[in-house]
Amino acid sequence: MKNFYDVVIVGGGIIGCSVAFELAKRGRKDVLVIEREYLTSGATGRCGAGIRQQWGSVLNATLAVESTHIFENLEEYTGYDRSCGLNQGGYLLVAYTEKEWAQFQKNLQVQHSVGVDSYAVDLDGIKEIVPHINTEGMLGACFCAKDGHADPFHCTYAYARGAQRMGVDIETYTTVTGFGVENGRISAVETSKGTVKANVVINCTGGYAAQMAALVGDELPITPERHQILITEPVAHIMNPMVMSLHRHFYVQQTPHGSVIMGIGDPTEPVSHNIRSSWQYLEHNAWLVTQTLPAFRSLRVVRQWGGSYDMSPDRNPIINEAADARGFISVAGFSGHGFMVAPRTAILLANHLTGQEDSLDIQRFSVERYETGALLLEPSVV
Amino acid sequence: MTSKDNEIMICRCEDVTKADILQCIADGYHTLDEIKRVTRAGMGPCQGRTCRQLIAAELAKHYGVSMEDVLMTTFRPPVKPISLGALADAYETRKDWSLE
Amino acid sequence: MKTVEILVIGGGPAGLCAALSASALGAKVLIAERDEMPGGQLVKQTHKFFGSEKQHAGERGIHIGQMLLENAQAEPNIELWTSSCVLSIYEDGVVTIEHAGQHVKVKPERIIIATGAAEKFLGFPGNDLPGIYGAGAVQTLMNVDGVKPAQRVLMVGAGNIGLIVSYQLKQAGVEVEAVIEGSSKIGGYLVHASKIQRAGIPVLIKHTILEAYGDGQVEGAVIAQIDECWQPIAGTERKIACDTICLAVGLSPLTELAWQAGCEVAFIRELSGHVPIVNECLESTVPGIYCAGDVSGIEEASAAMVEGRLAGLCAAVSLSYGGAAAQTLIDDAKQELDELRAGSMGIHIREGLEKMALKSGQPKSEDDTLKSKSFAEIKSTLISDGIATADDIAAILPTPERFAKGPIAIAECFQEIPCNPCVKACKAGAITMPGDINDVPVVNGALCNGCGLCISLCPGLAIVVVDQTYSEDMAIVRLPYEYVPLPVVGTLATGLDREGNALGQFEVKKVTSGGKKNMTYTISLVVPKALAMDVRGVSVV
Amino acid sequence: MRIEAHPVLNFERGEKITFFYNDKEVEAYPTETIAAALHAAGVRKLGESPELHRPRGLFCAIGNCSSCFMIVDGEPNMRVCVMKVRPGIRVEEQKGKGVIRT
Repeated sequence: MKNFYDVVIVGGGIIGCSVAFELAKRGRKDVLVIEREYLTSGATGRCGAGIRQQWGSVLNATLAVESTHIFENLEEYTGYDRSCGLNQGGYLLVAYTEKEWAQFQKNLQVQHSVGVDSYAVDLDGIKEIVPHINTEGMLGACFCAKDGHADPFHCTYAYARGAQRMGVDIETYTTVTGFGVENGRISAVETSKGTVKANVVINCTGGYAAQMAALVGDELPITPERHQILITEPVAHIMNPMVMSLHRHFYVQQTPHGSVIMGIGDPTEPVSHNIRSSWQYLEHNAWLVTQTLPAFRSLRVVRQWGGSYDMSPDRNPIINEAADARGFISVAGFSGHGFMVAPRTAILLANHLTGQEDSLDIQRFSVERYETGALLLEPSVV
Repeated sequence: MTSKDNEIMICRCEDVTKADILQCIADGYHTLDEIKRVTRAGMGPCQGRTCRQLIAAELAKHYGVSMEDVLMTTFRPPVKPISLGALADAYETRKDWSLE
Repeated sequence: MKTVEILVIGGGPAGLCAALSASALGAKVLIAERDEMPGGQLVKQTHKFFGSEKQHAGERGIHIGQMLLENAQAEPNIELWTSSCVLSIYEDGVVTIEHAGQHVKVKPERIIIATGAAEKFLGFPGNDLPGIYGAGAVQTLMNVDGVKPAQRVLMVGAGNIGLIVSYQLKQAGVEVEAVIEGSSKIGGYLVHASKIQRAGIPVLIKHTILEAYGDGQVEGAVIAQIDECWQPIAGTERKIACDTICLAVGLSPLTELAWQAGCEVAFIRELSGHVPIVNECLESTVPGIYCAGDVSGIEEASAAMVEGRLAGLCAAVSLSYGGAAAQTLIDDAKQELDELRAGSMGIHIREGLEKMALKSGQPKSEDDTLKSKSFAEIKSTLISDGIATADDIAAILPTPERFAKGPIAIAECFQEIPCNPCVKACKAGAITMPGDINDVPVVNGALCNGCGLCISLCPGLAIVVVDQTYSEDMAIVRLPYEYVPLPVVGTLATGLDREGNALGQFEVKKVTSGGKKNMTYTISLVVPKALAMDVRGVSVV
Repeated sequence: MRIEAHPVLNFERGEKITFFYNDKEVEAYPTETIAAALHAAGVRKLGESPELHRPRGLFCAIGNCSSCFMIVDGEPNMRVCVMKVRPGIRVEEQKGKGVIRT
């Protein structure tokens, strides 16, 4: 680790590593990634590993579509010699209420406007896609065959190894304790392995982003929220798509490895950094999913864990440069879907930092939107 | 790396051989957590009980440190796999309607 | 949700003893045992236990297991759930158990983790072939299910488990090709090594397994000698035809629940792996959670029972049961543990516990008597193969005058191990140990009348009686015997030396049973006087 | 092969029962686990490993590892080393990942 870098990225998840890669690819190679533990030790390595284009806001749908194109050949794109585990089995978003069903129709319009080939299916259509599903109480569903699953570990390491090959340094098991700011500009990062001078610091620490930003006086409306998740033992393939219900707050998907991952959202979950597991969650998730997929009753849970969603008020990412510390840019607030939009977000930020054009307007992701009210409302977050 | 390393099984649950582990270390992964996520060693039904010691020993040997210094992964619940059906039935008996 | 004062996780030796000592002080205890049959390791330990009679030394593990279980079942303060596996300890103190097929929640005030340990796995080519087992699996097949586990076995590891399971295989009529051990000396008790050498099972130190081979299952193994850095020496490779390979290369504590509960866990080599850090009262770094038995450091089952008792007492006292009397019980248990660990075999345990004490912030300096104690260093090759040399024997050989007076007991027990049933067995007080139970037994020729009671009571089967006065040129050797079939009085049986070599066919003079529970027979063989100090085994097969 | 005579143990095995292994009838005793009964019948290979389909048999015998996974009465991933045998149950080799009934 040198004592000066052009860019220091704090956070070794999918965002940090993809930004490092995209910067190096654009010639800004003097980059250091600092990770508190090991790469993917944060939310990236704890997420449900789904990739989805069926969003309700144009911005998210755009980020997701273009990210999926990158996921489709990430190995080649980064020169990674292992598989990134992409499996496009589709997402089946089931609707249980009229209100939800109506929202889905609106979402389809948004999605079609950005080239997502998603479509509505009736109960028979649902049965065709997942024959053993219990459609009781369902009104219909939306499906997109290009949605699916990717391996968060391998995708992150693909970006990290790619970045390292272009000269990026990565320091794991290194904690950031503070920042240096000189006349309104970020100047240094204080770490457990010494101080590093920097022109630009990118804060992609997920649930801890607000805390990090506060160290340079930047107020970010990002709050950590525990989401719990479990995985079962592997079995032979019996379900292609991710099945998700926003109304009943659950998602469930069989991975290429054969194990089934599932999780639920808990509206009563308090804001906190606690990501420990609970038995209440385990029973509730099992009950919810087996109501809809009774065949899964015989599946055994092998492991449960928790992770933090970095929630933003409108459930959309925040890309914000600190007013009192120019060059300190936070990239967080993905509200649980950071993994699936990371590839395109990284390109957006890298273009911004290397003065290149980008079809998306990065300013729309800043915190001003909360004052101006031009919110980027995202209705479909589980 | 001897020729027989791909015949030495380290993780019986996920079929991860010593050759896979050594390749991982050679690629620059240097903790059990990283090796687990790249090779799935330790993610199977026995949750690493059988393989974590062997992988830790390989890491200790490779980096010339003692086993005391090898950072171990923690164990997550449950200790033994349990069916979703049993969990769902338990929820049914104490159903907490507040979430409905 | 069920609440309980003390939840004991694991119904093995440590768990049962913890429940018994805590309930005796009045605490309400729930034991959760994942197997159908409580007793943990005890249910398959058919050999006699070491230690002192406070730890039921001289009794067989299976009987100790039954006795502890009966006591627990008779104790009203103890509720015992079998086939109930504890799945998790959660942040809110709730423990989930798979009991009767259901996901049951229990809220205990105290938890005693007594989950024991499991066999370590070993990396060598072909190590996942069917036919390769942890030694415990073979013991289960043999001693619990009554199934003959193999025809021909290669045992990997000469610690107590490797030696004892080899002996038990022989008892079950299975051929053991060899016991191989990587280090330069035998890890287990030498008396166990002597037992299997006498039965013709070679113990090969500085050997390792290079690979296992076979089409779909084990057909053989390749072993080789290794140098000090454990590297195979070219040219010493040897094929061993066998259908089973037993791994007895050490145990790893089963610490998953301690990790889950947030207890500090650290690697301590002397305690053979990652163990939860506990203080003197066996309380972990998470208040209210205790760890006892192999889970917090691999030792013999006798130590596990005393640790269980100690943890049970401390947990009950922390719930204000027991009062002043409990403190003496706690001190007794601590004293018993120190005694069990005071011998040469306990050195590495004491070093491990010193590290544990440092990590738990209670550095305890070992009392100097123990530190300064010198141990009878075994210089001869006995330490590497379990076969007493002429010099070893000479050191304990009775004088010709004593031999002339009549039968005398000879204790070929040269190692300082925590064990004293022979002292208690001798009605004439002829067997003594100067210091504590770790000392080597000394037979006082003047007091010993050669009655032979000690032969069938020695857990290591290390005592024989030699009567040089039987006749002009013949002597009687009385040997312990635990095989089938029994030799028949009046017929001939093969006399074996300490390496299992046949020394000839000798008349079976007498066959006496040690008693229904003891189950060790004493066989009297008529042998030429010159062989009286060589015949140490008998076989009829 | 069962142990007939033993110097220390005597095995009260109870009434002989039969169950099915790969549709062949196998004799056993109710006190035995499925793994032990198969072992006594000379069956060492219980299945194949999930990814590389290497032959797998009994290993730890205390329900810790996944080496003895078999299909019992149609349900996969059953640890037969800690499951008692019952009359008439159908036990099959599990070659790789188990198939659950939908």
